[in-house]
Amino acid sequence: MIMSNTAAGDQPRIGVFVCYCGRNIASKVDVEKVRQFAEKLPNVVVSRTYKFMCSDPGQEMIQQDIKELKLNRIVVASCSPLLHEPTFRRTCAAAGLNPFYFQMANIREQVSWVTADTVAATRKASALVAAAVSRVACHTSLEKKRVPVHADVMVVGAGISGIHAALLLANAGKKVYLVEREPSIGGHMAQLDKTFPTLDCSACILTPKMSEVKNHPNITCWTLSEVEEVSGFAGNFKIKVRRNPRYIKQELCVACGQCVDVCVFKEGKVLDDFNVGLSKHKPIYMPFPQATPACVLIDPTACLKLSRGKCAQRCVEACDRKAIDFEQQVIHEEVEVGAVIIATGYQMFDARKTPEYGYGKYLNVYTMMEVERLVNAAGPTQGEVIMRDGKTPKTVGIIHCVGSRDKRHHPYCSSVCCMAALKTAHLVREHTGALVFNFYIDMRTPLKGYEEFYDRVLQEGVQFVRGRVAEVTDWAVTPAEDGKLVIRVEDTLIGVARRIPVDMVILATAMEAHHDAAELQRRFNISCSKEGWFLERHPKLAPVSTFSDGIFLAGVCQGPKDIPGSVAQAGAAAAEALMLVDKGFVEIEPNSAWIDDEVCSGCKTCVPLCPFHAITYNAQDHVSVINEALCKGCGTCVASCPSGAAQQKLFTDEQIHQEIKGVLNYV
Amino acid sequence: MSKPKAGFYWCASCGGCEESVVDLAEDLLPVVDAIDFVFFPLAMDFKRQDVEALADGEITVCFINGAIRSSEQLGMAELLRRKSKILIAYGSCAHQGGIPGLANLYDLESILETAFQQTPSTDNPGKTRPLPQITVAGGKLTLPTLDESVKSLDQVVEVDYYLPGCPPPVALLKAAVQAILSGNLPPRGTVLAPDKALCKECPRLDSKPDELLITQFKRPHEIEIDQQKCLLAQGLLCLGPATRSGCQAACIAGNMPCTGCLGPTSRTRDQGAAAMGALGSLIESTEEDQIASALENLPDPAGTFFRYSVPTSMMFRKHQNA
Amino acid sequence: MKYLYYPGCSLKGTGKAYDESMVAVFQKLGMDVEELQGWNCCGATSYMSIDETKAFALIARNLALAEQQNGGEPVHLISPCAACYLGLCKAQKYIAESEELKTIIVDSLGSVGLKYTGNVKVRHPLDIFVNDLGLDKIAKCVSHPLKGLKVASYYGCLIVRPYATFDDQYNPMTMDKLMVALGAEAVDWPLKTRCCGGTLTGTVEEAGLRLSYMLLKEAAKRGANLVATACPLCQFNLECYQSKMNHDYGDHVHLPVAFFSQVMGKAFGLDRRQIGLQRLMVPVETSPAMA
Amino acid sequence: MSKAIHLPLADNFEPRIVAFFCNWCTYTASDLAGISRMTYAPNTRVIRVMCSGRIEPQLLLAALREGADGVLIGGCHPGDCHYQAGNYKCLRRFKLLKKYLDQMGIEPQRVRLEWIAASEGDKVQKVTNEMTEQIRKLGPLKLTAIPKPPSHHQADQAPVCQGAVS
Repeated sequence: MIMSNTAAGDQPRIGVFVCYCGRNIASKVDVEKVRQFAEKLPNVVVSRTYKFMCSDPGQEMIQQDIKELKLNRIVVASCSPLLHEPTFRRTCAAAGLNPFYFQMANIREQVSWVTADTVAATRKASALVAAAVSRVACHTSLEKKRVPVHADVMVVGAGISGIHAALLLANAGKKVYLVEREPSIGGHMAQLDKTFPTLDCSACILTPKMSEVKNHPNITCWTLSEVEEVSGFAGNFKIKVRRNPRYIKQELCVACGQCVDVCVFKEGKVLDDFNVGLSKHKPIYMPFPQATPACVLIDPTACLKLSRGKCAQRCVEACDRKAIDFEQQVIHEEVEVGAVIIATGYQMFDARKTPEYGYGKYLNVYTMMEVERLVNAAGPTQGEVIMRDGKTPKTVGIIHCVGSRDKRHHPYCSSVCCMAALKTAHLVREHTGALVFNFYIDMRTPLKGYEEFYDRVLQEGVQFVRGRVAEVTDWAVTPAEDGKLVIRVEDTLIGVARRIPVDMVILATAMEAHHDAAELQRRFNISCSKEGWFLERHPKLAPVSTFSDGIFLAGVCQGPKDIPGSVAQAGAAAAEALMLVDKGFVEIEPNSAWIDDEVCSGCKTCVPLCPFHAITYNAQDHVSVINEALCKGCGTCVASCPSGAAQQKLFTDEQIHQEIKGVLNYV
Repeated sequence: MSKPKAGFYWCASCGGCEESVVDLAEDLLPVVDAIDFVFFPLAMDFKRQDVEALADGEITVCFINGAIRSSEQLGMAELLRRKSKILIAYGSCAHQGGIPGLANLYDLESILETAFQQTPSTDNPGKTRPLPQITVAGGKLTLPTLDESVKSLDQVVEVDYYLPGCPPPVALLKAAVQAILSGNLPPRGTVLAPDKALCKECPRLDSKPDELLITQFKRPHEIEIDQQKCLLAQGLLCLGPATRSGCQAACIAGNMPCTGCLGPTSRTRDQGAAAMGALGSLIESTEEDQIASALENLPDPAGTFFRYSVPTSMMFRKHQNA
Repeated sequence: MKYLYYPGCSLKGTGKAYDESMVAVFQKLGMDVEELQGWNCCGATSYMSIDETKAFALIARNLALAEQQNGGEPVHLISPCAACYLGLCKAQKYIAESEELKTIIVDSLGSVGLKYTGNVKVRHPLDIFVNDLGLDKIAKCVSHPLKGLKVASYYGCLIVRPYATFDDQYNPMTMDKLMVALGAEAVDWPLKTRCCGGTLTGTVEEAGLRLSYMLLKEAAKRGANLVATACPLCQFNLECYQSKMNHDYGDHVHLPVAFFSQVMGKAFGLDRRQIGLQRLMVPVETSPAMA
Repeated sequence: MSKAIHLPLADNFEPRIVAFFCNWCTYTASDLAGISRMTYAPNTRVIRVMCSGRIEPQLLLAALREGADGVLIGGCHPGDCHYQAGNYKCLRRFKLLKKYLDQMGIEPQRVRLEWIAASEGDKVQKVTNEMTEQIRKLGPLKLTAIPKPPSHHQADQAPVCQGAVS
């Protein structure tokens, strides 16, 4: 004795609309046969096909039928509901039909695109249509819930993407929290010397944006900080941020550097991250000259005072502004924002994982990022390319695709390395006049001005050898190879195995997702691709959205890309975030659960199961009650209710059972 | 004027249901005055022929208890259906198959094998089995045949009302009888018991924590059972949440967990499955092995969650691979 | 964990010294190691290229024997010969990954009353010495530190390829570490996993010889005064053809090539015959600390 | 039933698999499989729910009772649930249900729970093909039909009852 959700006197009059989607569906599914099949299903009043159901004429056809044939239920068999459900719901609404009297059958993504045999595809499509038809018959009219949104935005990660997004939003008048875990904002771009293909100075174009961030009234910038906890939902996120101590009173420090000079350590002690380990800094240090905030910090693990508790503390004496504060503790901030932009960037592939290239074994094997610092005037060698053995290279080999396009490590193309390698070749040549070889699998220079740059570097006399390098070895078989690093490679253009002796090897290592990307992914409840990049909602149509509404992606954290690409994406993410918070409210899918107190026995089974604590027990009436505002519509309580008192809108027992009957109806 | 006629019959069951009629005690007397019993093997000497002699629909109301397994039970059910205006499935066995319904977890042959050959107390070297018929001096003797599966009453004849319970609670029987005599009956097919789960009338409901999770299912003999505290909260597997009320939580009053005899509420398709969904969800663990060990003390889910309802469950019986 | 010892054919023939020294070293280290009873040829690389399934069955018999000898309890099977080691590892991997192959193997073993459950772990002695016993224990047993001995540790191509079970595929270090623990010096020698020519030396001599020659030449160039090997065939190729190399390539390479277990035995102060030093064709005595 | 829809011949049995996929991970993954044009067995029929936590034993059993030869549940990987822990609730029920189905003589391969992330289109392909083949080997699931009585009453109203307490 199951109650039907179809209200009395509401005899379903169903219209079924099957889409060809050009050839996308029609090439595998016999759309006409599906139409005929649907026509004979119970309650179906009309069944039509059309080339593109989502086009205006297609939608008008549906609306006309709703009006003329008094249809009160609509089924569209086309693509995925994740793509066009909103479209067709609007169509229904425009014709005066409650948009939730609509059901979609996904016969493209889940039928025509994945099925080889046309007969099988047609049968499967028909089954899905049957399911939609029997399901929609017991749909009810529902209203979307509107919730006001918080106008502030958080940007996580302050590389070029995060900085750009933050500035756009701030300039649009939004309050922005910019969270960066390094001591300075700027990200990898700050480490680069020049940018391809224009060869303009990276710092020169980045630092103005960095100081703009620092001075912007709408931007709260937290460095040395990480997101700890995220709760809430689109429009109303509550985010806890952990701010690690800098042991310096930021507002007092003017980065004069006297504290650094007087530190009891005369020499650097800690490998310098900014210089990719090519130099060392003292326990108290300035990350790099243009660091923002312009403020020193203390590394608690290396500082004698903080690690051992005893030190002459010369720095304290030296600082007349009394900015040093060994007592600083971790601060936990909690803020509310309407939207979040994640722009956490990437890390470089560890070249030690390709031992055949001898990084870490042979002194003169470098990564490309290290060379960026070598050629940089502010770098450890003041811009001179001096190798670890003190020599300047006369011959240099740049190996492409280290860690990328390699099934042992990352299958993907890291996309920027070819151009970066070309730039490196140019710079090294410029600095040393050395003969430079590039060892590549394929050259990939597709964007504006890139191919031209490739051509320019060719003209400059840089050598290109097509072939994946087998190994780098110091095994010399000819006198010419003595004391050199020998690059063994098959030159696939001339079909010869070559041994090319060089002084310096530069590895174009891949961009890869941060080792701890998965933690962030879970904290924000978004998805990761297999390679660890954050997953966009749709590869083409929602490239900066995620599956969690209100959380957007910018820059390399979504996949390898260069600076122009990152900046463009940051702009897109900012626009999406702006659209959300400016609108003032979010509409929430009416799929929340409710409990029928006529049936509920107050057994409380559902209470502990709700992940959002939306269910409370009313001790007076001995029933459990769902707070609709807190319910996010997972349906766990419904599945756990032993007496069928809990039900979920859009996913009632009856609706799902009808769908089960439907999908099995085709035989 | 003639009194309404009533009949009682007893199929595959223990007989407790008919005993329960006597539990009406003095309330039985007005009933006896008000109706004529035309068939009541437990209490009166009527024979099948007496029923056959009646006109179709002559019996006003007939209470059949017990599940249907044998040809005789089927025959009687059909006969009484024909002769009765109102047919009531009386008790868990008629309602859902009940304890006899557990036989659907085995195939017929293995049951006969056990009954007539395997049990320790059986001495049957000749492997003798009852025969459907045998000719002896003086004529042919027949025995009813057994069907492969046990069925609930409404799986063989149409049933007008259900009066659940093992045995049905007196209060429910009384209410039913009054409804029948007064003639104001609910829609056909109604289960004549409250449509809320047992927790509603359980005296221990308030002692149930709002956020109850289960780390280990316990069995009654393993712990000293607190007389006041919710049994689920003590780790005992109580089916109260998935079972109709109407019994005033008699078993719980006896400090024993509910085993589900009054069947599911009208919103649930499958009592055992609903109970598994509910209690399974409450296991407090995210690790597969911990979940498994929490379930160790549930060696027999079918017998535990479907004690009275195997034939009316969605599986109906153990799957017999073709 | 119980250790069983699978010498393989070579160690009973050309590689006798490997066998003798290995057993002696086991004793010296106080390891309780039994020889696998009734073991058979692993089929080496040749059988594999003729009939894989039969080759696997042949190898699996040894694995089954190991399980049987240890009463079905988990057991480690030590296989010093590089070819046997690879064969055993490969067989285990393929049987584990292919249900089809597994059924065939299990059936064929069953027909001779043997069982293979996968309860046996194939181990190389290098792995055992360095990772089970540990270099400290090894160092403790050293009575005659190998002062001045410069060893080029030669792993050959089979121990770490294609399966790098216990060491780095490109730059294995276990043997180098072992040598250092014995008081010797490990020469940085990039050819440690390069092919010695294998059976080529017996068929296309010129090709094989060249490969072996490159190895020795580079080892000498880097100041090695001894090459330590972990493979009977490598040892044979590198040692026995030295005069021919010198003749063909107009060179005068003279480099002792010993099994790493012999070098261990020497450092442990074992008798030279006990560790088969007298069997070497290029006398090892010329090398420091080996006299 | 339209003529276009061929009935499968008894001798070439085509398994019927009902798949319950969660909206956020597995349903998206099966869309991705489509976008990536990964061809796979046409035997699954996907029913979208918001979370695998919505899947209860009753739904799964109903699918088998309605004629499915197998049921596949797809949810987010542990820790990745869009609703924090719905997939764990699903897992707990599932473990208990499997125990029951085992008793009821349902082969384990017929009912399967898989964690498939939004990016794992290939896993949808793999699992679907695998399951289809396994069930093809097992053959159709022919549950014993639930008996239905012959109709006795014509009009379906409450029966009238004559006589009253005297």
